[in-house]
Amino acid sequence: MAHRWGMVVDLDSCTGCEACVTACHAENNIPTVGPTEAARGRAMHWLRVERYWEGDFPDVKVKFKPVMCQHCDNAPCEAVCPTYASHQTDEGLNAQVYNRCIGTRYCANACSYNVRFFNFFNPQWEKPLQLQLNPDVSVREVGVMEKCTFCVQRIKAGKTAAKAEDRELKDGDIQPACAQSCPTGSIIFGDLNDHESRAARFTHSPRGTKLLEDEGTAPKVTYLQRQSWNEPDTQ
Amino acid sequence: MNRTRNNPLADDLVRPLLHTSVWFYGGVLVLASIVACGAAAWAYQLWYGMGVAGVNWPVFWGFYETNFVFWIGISHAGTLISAILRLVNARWRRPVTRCAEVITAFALMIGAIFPIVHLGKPWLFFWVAPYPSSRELWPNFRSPLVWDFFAINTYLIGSLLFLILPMIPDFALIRDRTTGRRQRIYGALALGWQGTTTQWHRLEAAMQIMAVAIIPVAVSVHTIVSFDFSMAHVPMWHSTIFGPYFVAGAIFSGIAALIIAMAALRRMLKLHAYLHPLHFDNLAKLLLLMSLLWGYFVFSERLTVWYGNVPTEMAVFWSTQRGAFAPFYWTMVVCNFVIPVSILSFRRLRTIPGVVLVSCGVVVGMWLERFLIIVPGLSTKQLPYSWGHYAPRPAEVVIMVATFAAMALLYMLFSKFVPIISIWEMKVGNQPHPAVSADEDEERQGLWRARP
Amino acid sequence: MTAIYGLYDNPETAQRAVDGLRAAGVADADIQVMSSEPFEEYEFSHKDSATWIHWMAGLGGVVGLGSAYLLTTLTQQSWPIKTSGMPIVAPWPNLIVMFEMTMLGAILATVLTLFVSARLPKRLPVLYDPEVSNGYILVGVQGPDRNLTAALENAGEGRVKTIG
Amino acid sequence: MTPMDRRRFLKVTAITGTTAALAGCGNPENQIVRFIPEEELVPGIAVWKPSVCPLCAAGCGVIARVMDGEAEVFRKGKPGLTRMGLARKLEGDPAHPLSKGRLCVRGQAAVQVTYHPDRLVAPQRRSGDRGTGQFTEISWEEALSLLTERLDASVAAGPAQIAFLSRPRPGRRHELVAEVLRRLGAPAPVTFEIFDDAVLRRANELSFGRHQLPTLDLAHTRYLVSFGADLLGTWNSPLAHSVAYGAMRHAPGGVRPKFVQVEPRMSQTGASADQWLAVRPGTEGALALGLAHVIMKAGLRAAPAAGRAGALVDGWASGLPDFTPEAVERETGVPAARVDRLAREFATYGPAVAVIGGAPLAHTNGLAQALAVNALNALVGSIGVEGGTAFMPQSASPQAQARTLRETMAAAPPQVLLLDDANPVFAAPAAWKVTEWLRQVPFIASFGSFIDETSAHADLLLPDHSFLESWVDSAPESGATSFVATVAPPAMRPLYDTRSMPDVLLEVGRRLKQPLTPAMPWQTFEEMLQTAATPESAPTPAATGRPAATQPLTQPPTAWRAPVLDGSADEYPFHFLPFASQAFLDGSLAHLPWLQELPDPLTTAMWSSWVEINVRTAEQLGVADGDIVEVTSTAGSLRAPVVISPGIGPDAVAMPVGQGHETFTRYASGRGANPLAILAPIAEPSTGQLAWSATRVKLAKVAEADGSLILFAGATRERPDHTKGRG
Repeated sequence: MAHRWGMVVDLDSCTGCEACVTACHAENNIPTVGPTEAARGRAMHWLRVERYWEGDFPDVKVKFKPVMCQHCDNAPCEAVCPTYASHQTDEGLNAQVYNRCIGTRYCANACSYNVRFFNFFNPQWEKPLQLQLNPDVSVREVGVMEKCTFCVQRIKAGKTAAKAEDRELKDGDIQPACAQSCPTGSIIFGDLNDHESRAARFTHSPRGTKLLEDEGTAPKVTYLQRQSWNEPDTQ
Repeated sequence: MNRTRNNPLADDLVRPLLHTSVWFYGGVLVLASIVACGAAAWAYQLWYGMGVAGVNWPVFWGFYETNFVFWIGISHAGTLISAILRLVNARWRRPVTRCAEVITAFALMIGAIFPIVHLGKPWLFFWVAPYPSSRELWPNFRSPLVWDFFAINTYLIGSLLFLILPMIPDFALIRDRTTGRRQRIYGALALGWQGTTTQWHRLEAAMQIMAVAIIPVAVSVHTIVSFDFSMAHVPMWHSTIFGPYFVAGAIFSGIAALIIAMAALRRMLKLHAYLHPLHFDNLAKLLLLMSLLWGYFVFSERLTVWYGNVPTEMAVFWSTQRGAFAPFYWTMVVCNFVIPVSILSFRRLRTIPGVVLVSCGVVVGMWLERFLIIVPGLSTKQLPYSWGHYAPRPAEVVIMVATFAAMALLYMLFSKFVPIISIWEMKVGNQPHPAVSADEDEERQGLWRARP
Repeated sequence: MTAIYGLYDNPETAQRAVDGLRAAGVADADIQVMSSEPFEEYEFSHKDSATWIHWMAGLGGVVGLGSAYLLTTLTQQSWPIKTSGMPIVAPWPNLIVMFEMTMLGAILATVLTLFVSARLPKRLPVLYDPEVSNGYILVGVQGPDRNLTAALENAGEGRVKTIG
Repeated sequence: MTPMDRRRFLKVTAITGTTAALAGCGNPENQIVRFIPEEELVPGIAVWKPSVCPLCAAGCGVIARVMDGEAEVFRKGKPGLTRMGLARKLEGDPAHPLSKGRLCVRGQAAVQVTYHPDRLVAPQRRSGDRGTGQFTEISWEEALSLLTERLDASVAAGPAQIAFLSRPRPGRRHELVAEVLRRLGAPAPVTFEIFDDAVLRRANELSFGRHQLPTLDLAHTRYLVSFGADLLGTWNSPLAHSVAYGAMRHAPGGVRPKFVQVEPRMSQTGASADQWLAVRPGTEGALALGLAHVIMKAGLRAAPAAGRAGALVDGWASGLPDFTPEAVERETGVPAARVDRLAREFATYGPAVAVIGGAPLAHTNGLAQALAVNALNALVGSIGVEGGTAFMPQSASPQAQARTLRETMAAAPPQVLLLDDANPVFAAPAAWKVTEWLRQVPFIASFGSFIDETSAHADLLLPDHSFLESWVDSAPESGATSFVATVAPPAMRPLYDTRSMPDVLLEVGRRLKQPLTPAMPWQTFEEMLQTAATPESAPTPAATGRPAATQPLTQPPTAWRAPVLDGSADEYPFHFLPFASQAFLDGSLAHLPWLQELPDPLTTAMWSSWVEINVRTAEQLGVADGDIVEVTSTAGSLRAPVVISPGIGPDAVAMPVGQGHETFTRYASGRGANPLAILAPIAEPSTGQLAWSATRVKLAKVAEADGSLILFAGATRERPDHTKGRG
């Protein structure tokens, strides 16, 4: 059966440390735009940890929510693209074909999650920072959209490795950069069609919710809601 | 009676083509240089990238899309109005139709530039056109942008033909009344028109069909432009009312633009004898109607959102109603509704200066409306964390100003080479007579009212 | 003599001239009337008014519709790409393209028919007089087999000219 | 991703050895030297090489993804091109007991240290005035002879004249430095780190006989109370804590552990807590004692259970009568009912553990605070047990053989100062007058890879390799319950004309007129590590995690007192709380662009510094987000934009440490303001550590928002008020 990649984010253990954010930058050659552009709202974070305050001092809480491309089954960004640059692959990835993108930015508007980012200028790496670039990931040029790919390059590599060793892909063989670095193991990636995979099992957890579920986008990222501590009966 | 007395008419309308004032050259020079600045600004953007514009995350669309919708809206003045008037055979339409249709043609051309200007990779704009790429991939017909491509091109072709066909007899007329190079040029343009009964019949028949065909096309164009927004899950974009709402707004702004253009022509080309207060009065009544219609649409849109009280939509609602966008919003309401209704409802105030004033307000108001539809929705989308702001940057402003200049320039040049009022249509049927002669001064002219 | 014609500045006179020519036994098809405006109120302007331009417009519309249908469905099937969970051949969006191309077809067909049936463009024929642009109505016959001067002059005030 | 076992370690050593020999010999082709490429790599195939993250004291093991690439290098004084193995990305080492295959946000960015555009590529000597940062390139030969000559001179003048200043980084590298100094007859190396928890080490020494930071067994804890320790963000061993915290949250079945954070300003760690308790700054200890009071009063535990740790607390035996919940409420601001409830839960749902760190210790009463928490832990018996707190076995305790910067500055200025990455000019309060002190030092040499505020005063720059280019080791002080010593060979060849600091020291030692006696046992740092990485190098004392509470009680019982703050409450109404920023820690990482553009977890600020103030404070001052305020203490003032936050009380203002560098590469220089600069020079008496949390300030609005505050997020609430209703 074809793979269907999905992700689970456990908000109960996420500490908002943002290791995933930097890991994503490092893995995917995401440009650093610098203070001036960042001030204009052009900072690129394929993966961001949303922070929401609840209540007021002193009874205040903070919610962290890592938000990346939700790889929706019914991704609003896809149909609106005139050139098919944004489309759904057979493995359920919401793909962005950089060299087919003409930069209408329509997909970014249609996306309810605002997880698509635009190259307003050609990305710059002041020498020799370009040496840190990941050769497995193409560097995007000015005028194209980019976004979280579930580290498709790692998925490819994982499948190739499995084939080379002539074995089935195991759950956990493939890990996006964010999931790999997450110190608390709050990001779980896997094949939703493999019902034994951790991702698939957590997807059906009673704590599982989807982001903006009623938008009808059918995301492939599941969020496990934060729990609260209740005094256990000591009997 | 002796029809050849109509020659003065022909003389008046052909004169602008033959004699050029120094003002004309001055105007062209000024406007052309502004347009050049716009071109420079675009070149600058092409060189450095879309980043020189103010768009950002999450407000990915800004001035360019606003101007796109605005100009396409303006284009609904001409063809649509003249087609309707042609079908209902309103006699007073005759001096108005051509200068209206010209607006359509040029506004469409200008509007169609913006989707290209706003692209991240403008040099690849033709990828939207229906042709197979090197890998046999065709454009995505599910994308409203591709719909735009079809709608705008159909409308452009249609209204260009609608404009050009009735010009042939006038070219013939100029051909016969000029000599030398002019004669040769207009002779070529006249396509050998003789004015045989057959030709007249075919022309009339064709114009009838065109009129019937162009109306639904015009409606579809702005409906589809509205789909660019209502197809996306953006709060207060995703609305079923957008189609008619946009079309109404388009006609509204179109009429305003037409009135302004007519007033300018009347003054510069001394066409007082042909563009009478009556025409302004009638158009003003239409404008009033559209203003009321617009108000109705805005009210029903706002009411449903307010009553529905969906948080994501309320965020946009309040940001326009009393938030950061409130100043623009209320300016829009005043320009598009308060002023038009309070001035145009009264005969005494429906003077040419009055009507022109209102029209200018409406143009401003309608531009703001486009802006307020596009930007606030984007800046407050579903996830509050990703909320943002938008402020235009120089490149956008310069290009926008340049398009206004381009409109004026094209209009000037057109009226320089083509009779801006269809001569043969003027001959057909008697137009209402001016109560006062053309050489009487402007404000008396303005106060003058048409016979009922 | 290649052509003879009269210039009248009054439609009634022109009408009489036409009738005169008819009386002189000139076939309707050979009588040519030219004016700088259509005179719908006068009989002479109604000769040769039968036209199939409306049918052509309709036909053009049908052609546009058909080609739009093929364009959309065939291209979508030729390389099926999933977007937004829509069917590969997405009927609703395709309808929009079909509508636009229908109208385009109709418009183009109309204009085409106009040019063909009105025989435009062409070089200015022998039988013409710039005076037409000054409001005169030209009633004439090309290559008449006999002298029709009388028929044209009896119509009333006007100038009768001959070419060649 | 192969773990770092000894066999592999030796294999890798061999390889690096041979390639090192091949390095350098090149042939010129049109002005660019093309060096011989590294032969071991297959183009496009990644090799994973072990290393150790140097960015904080935690010493986590990492693996570097090395792939070949074309690099512009600078070797033997000339620029050139070569294909070589380049570390592309860092991941946590799955085999390492601290990182367990995970890596923190800063570790992820560490790779940029190697590829930083402003990294020093060769030795330089000062050409301009001190502090101006004007240097000219010189050869290593010249540099080494210069240093040797200086050292010879000062050795002759009197060995006490040499000082080596670095950041506390337990491990072999530090030991080597100490050895060299010892042989020079110079005093022990000086370490300086503003957020160093010397107070806690001291307290642990007193309570448990271990001069060391504790290790928390979060994975098995069922009830965690943290007194101001940002343990998931920046404190002690954040990565190890986070990994364990993940295990705690994913604890299979059973009851859900509870995590209570006690602090005056919501930290990133506080955000993850089940219960967040706001306390007045510096009163955390009182709360701890309040808990102990309730526990003992309710008879849930008996006073003696706390043993020696309890005995150290004044009034413990009598059940801490002064710390009734009501008294604690007056002191701390925490409602008495909550104190009572918390105490009962803490004593009931074990294994429970309390931890204190960071700001609560940076007070005049720091030691008392730490002792209070130690006693509380001892009371509920969470010392050295599963799910409690333990002490990681150590081979040696380097902190013992190190001097503090204050001691050194108090003494006569040294003749020669060797700087290794420490940046006191930035990280110490202006009132310490570090710059003036540096001016009195005749000769300063810096081994750092960058010119920062301190090395700008150096006369000689001897740039070290980056950690990826050199032999690295770490001997973590805490983070695991077993002994951990990590050693790793270079992950890639050096890009530039740099040299490993330990090797330079050894080399200079050999060149000295009066050679080191006894001669150093190793010729290179690599040799030292090879000998170190034998199983015989067993930790001493042979340590179970259990405390060695055998030493006699030397210290009289300590009474907890309210902290003494600098500045009068009426003139300086706000308590000033500097905190280590998630991205930059103490500011030593402000030069990494990835971290500059990282949105702060709580404010989402990028590329900026800010002052966190309460909503009410904002109303009083009439300021909105981004408006500029002036923060004034008795020691100085600074200007920064405000961020209005619900996570801080109206009586305090907080500010992240890290920005406000004058000279620290293109990315950090001239950006934001440095809160450390305006701290009052108050010390914690028992250790002399700076009480960096004991300053009061006043605020005044000075300007409207000027765009210097760059926030990534638009809104702070999930449902902003105006989306809520129709009204």
